[in-house]
Amino acid sequence: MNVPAAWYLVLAAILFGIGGFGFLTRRSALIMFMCVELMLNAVNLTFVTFARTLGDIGGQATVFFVMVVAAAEVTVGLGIVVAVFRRRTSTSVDELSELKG
Amino acid sequence: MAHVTTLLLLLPLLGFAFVLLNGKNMNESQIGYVATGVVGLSFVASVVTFVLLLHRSDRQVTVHLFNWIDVGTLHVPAAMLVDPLSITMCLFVTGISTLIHLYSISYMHGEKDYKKFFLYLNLFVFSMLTLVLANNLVFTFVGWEGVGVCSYWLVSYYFDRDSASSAGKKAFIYNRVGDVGLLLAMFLLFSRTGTLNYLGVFQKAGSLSPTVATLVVLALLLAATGKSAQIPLFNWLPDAMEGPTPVSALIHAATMVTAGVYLLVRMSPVLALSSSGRLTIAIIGGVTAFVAATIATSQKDIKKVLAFSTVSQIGYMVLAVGVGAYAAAIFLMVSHAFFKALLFLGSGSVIHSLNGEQDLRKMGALQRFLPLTFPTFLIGWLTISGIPPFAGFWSKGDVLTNVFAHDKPLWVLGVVTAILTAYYMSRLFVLTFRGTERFREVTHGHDPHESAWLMTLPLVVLAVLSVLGGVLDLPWIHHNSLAGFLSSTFGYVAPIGAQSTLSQWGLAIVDVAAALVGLAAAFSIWRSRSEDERLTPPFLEHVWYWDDFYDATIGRPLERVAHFSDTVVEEEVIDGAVMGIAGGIHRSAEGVRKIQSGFVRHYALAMALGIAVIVVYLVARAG
Amino acid sequence: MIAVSYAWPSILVFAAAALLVVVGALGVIGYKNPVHSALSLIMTLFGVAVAFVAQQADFLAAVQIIVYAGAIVVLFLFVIMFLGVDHKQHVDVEPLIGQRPLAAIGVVLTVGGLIALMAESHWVTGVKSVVTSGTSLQSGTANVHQLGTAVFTTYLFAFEATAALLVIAVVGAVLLARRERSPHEAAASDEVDA
Amino acid sequence: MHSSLWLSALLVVPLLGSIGALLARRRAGLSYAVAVVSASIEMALGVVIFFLYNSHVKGAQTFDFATRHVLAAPFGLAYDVALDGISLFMVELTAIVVLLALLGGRDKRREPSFVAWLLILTSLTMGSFVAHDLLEFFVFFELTLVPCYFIITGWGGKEANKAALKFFIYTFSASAFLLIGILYLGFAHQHQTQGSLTFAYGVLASTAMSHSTAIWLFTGFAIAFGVKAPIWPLHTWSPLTYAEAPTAGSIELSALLAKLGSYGLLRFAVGLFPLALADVRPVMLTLAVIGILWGSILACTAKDLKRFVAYSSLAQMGFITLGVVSGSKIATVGAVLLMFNHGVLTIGFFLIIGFLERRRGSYEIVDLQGLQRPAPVLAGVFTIVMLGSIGLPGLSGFVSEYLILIGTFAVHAWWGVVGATGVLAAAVYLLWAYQRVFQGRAVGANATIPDATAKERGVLVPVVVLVVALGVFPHPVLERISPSVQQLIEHVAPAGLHK
Repeated sequence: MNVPAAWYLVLAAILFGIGGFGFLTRRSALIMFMCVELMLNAVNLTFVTFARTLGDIGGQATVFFVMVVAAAEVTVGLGIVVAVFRRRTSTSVDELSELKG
Repeated sequence: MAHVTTLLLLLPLLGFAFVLLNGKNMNESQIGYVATGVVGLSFVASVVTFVLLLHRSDRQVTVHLFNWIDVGTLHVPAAMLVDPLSITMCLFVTGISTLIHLYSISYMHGEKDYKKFFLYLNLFVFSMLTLVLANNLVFTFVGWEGVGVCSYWLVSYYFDRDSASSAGKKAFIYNRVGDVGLLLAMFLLFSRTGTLNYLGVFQKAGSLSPTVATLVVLALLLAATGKSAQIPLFNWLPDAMEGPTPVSALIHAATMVTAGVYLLVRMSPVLALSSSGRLTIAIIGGVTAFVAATIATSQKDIKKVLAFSTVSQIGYMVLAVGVGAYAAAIFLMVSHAFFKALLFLGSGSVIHSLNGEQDLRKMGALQRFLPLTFPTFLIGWLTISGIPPFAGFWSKGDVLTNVFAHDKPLWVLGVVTAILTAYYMSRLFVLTFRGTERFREVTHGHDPHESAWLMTLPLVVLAVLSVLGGVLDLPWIHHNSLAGFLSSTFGYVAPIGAQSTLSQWGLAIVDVAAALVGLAAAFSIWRSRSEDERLTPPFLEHVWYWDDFYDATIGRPLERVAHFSDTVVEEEVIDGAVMGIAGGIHRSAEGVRKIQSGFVRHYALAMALGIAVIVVYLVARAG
Repeated sequence: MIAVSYAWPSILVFAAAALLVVVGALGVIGYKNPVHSALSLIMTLFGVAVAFVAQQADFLAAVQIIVYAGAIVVLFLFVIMFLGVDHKQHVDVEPLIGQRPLAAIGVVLTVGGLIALMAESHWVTGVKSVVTSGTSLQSGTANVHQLGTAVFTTYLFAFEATAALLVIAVVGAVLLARRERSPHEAAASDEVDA
Repeated sequence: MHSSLWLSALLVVPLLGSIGALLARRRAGLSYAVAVVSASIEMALGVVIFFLYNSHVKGAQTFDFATRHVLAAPFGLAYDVALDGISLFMVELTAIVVLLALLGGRDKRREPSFVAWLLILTSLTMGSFVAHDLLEFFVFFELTLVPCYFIITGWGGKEANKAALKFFIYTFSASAFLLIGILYLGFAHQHQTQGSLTFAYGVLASTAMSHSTAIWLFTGFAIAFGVKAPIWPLHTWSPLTYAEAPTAGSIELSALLAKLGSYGLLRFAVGLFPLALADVRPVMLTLAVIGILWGSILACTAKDLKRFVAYSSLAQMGFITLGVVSGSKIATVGAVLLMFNHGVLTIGFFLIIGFLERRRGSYEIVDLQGLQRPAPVLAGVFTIVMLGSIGLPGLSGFVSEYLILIGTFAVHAWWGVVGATGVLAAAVYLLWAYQRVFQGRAVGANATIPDATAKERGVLVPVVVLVVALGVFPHPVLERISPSVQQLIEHVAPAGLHK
């Protein structure tokens, strides 16, 4: 018998929290991206866990799509980081405040 | 009969339309004769109508033209009521209009807007006839306003003169104040009786409560004070003398200004219901007669004297209406039309001969230069002063006798006014025709010359009428005269039989004595001088400072209100409120803007905290 | 509750996965050097892959290693090196006042709340979670077969959409990262071409 | 019942005209010709409809030319047109306004788009007046703002952008109340009948609602229409906008679009919420008489002729509002008549102001003096229009104002009394303006201005004819308006107020 689903869910929650905290506190756009990846992984983990407990392959299929989207997101995101860096020679998001009201 | 009456009404309008559409191809005299001709024909039609009416036993014919306004319970036809009152008015209106049109052909010769003058004049006659012939108040109002607007045009005829355009405006606006009164009277009558037809209103007048009747009478009085230049709205009339003299004679002496009196007389069955209303009318009339007479003693402009004299004489008419002597009022109205038109036209002749000079101080000794104007003016002067046997003696005597029977204090006021009347008219006469020559400066040394026959002919005709006008209503033939003819029109006639022949003789002697006192005083004072500060005090010369009073109490405060409304209320308060709302949104947006710090992580934090709040809410709900 | 005995191996597997995941995640946010963070990320991703395997998601575990660890993290490292930001960053100073405490509060509340909800078995909606009795998922190639069937039948439309998304992302990335040539340079290169 | 195609033609002809004008933009003057032709066709249609209109279609129902096509049932969207005696004269006014605005307010700058916007505006206004469905009405009503905005900004004066923005935001935000009210009514009706969503006018009139709800809805409608009309104190956009708009724009705004407000007030606010009106009537009547006096006072302080007409319009709209909310049949008929008459009079005013502006390059009152001598025809027409506005019997304004006042007096005497003083005030400000502009001695540039050209006279003739004809013989108009007002009023005041 496998460990209860709740354990994995708690683990996913903690992972999500760490990722979120990192996203809020780190200034480097690169690190923030990594934190987003952490959060995505946390969500993926819950999907897989629910797929197991509910016996539904749909959860896993969703994870599959999340991964594709994450890959696309990183590709574009890093492209943006590179483009911004060219102009600013910095990856700190705090310096990007053109949209200040 | 219907056709003749329709013709009587429409002829002046046809003349107006003809000259308006065809005027380009007509020369001056053609225009003048066409305009005069249609009015003359209208007079003929009036005479025919009059004769036809005499042969009818009911003495009352309604001629329906077309349905004008027809909504719900409000039916206002364009229809005429031919009865003794309206046909009397028609006769003297068209008659005098014809004479004055004739006079104008020569008087207005060479004016820039010659055509326009006759257009307005024809339109005026049409409006005046509408006023007197209408069978309901609304159609009367058409004429009432029509004469007002024609008066406006004709007073501001010399519109490039500021004084003329202002006078025209003043005349119209003062009239308009009165019009509000007429409107309110109509509204009240319609809401209480459901009709505005004269005969319908008279039928249902009995159902009016005394309060409503008094309100209606007061509203009608307001209308009359506006149109007939009575206190408190009398001071437009002297300014209206800015118009050409024939206009002053026709509109501002003989016809239009008596419309208020006509209206009151026409509504006599309603007047009968309110004794307090009638008393107010009598007091207004008496006081106006007196006040205007005092002012007339101190005017320096020949036309202004005549203008105030007109106000004063109409005051007599209103006084007569107030005491219920409607026939006397109409009698005075008709005879006044004769002699006042005569005086105005005569003064026009004088002014014409002096190259437009109107100042009494620059006249004098014109007697021998104006061989026709002088005798006719002399007749006019004696008539208005109340010397027997001229028409003025009989008509004014009729009024005063009636007043004596009802109200002694007002009678005293009337007699004092009669003295003043004789005084100021004699002053005018002396300063113009007697005394020393003071006009040489104006005529550049030339002798003044008499006017053309077109101008003197009307003078002669009017002089004859002034002499003979008294026969219309001599005291001892009341039944077969004007009063008898009119009696079927009035719902209420004041009992006059109380006067014995003896007291009538007594009153007549008092009248003559009053006239002679005024005459003698004027001759002794003014024979030897042309001006005297003590006798023409500024208070009287400036019309009791009446205009200044209105200016200070109404004009300037309103101006300030308008200015305040514009700059403060409109711009600051109302628009300020609207713009304030817009500004408030703008400012709060400025505040909200600060939240947009530009730091991505702030936005992320906001999101995170939002999520936390949602989760905590869910926990709380689940727990 | 542990009285219901779970298989020790599965507990061990979970413990290992959890350790990898948490330590790796802490590393990602803790290291000052982005390169170290990226390497820590790989550790977390491995941990998640382990958790996948333990829950009958064999195919996803493989993809996790290949795509995430193999491609994405490499991309990260590539960018770090390319931009030359592989030096230590200041993490001890926080210019935005109150950002860290507030972030901590928000995160703790969220995570705590989620766990509390789960403990009550009132998952996200606050309503007791529904337990369906679906067929249990298989491991190994059977799992790949199941997933493949789902993706190419039930989720075909989504699959096609992600394909389009990937193409767009690639084009977008190329466009973004391309260095804008100045007209001057463009003229020069045209000459060379000629 | 006549075919609804007549009404559809009214909507389509100007649209085709505007397309044609845009297609013909390359040949100078051609697009103008196209526009004039389509406006003339529109006018001809209007005349035909005037004579076709039958006020006794079936029973007491006075709507003719009716048809209803549901376009999108789930949203309650429908094409539903009908014409009664009230909207008939709004339609006539629209046709007259566009033709005279085109002829008298020609603006040769970027002419194709100018005439295209004018024609589009005409089509939308026609749509608003013949719409027999609230949602449809709202769509047309709101869309009129777009051409107005572009006409003002594109061809207006120095501060045109500011004016257009103020006008747009003012009216647009007020319309939000209207939309909410309409949606509420529609959904409430659907809820009550458990039927499909509909906004048909006749159907929604039977929606049951609580008294307070009715008052809220009435207030919302009144605000939306009150801005457009404008009713005091929602008028402050109008002086600026009228002054800055081009001649044709001022004519459209004051002669036509203002009537959308008063027409909406009568048809929708009064027609749908009669019980609410009974409660708020004192407030509405008071606002109306304040508007009359306020407009009159401010007209005296106006420094240019366009602002002057704006304020005098405020006073006239006060009269209209007075009649519309009075609940008296006579006054309401008068109000509908005044909507038409005021439209015609305002065309006259703005045409002459436009002509003067063309000659003197200014419409400031201080720049103009003594024009009666050099330009007697312009002065004469101005006089007629002015006297019509003052309410001189025999000219059109009198009949309508008189009906309004006498009707109002019969049911609400004191407001009638105050309203009557407005008649006096009109004389004060109009004569004052006339004196300053046309009387006195003309010097300098004023002394040599040319009088109206033959073409300008041609444009002014219809105005004069209408002003005189409707004053002397208003019967054909009154007999068409009366039954429809009767119909509306019976619904409003079953308690026997229709005096």
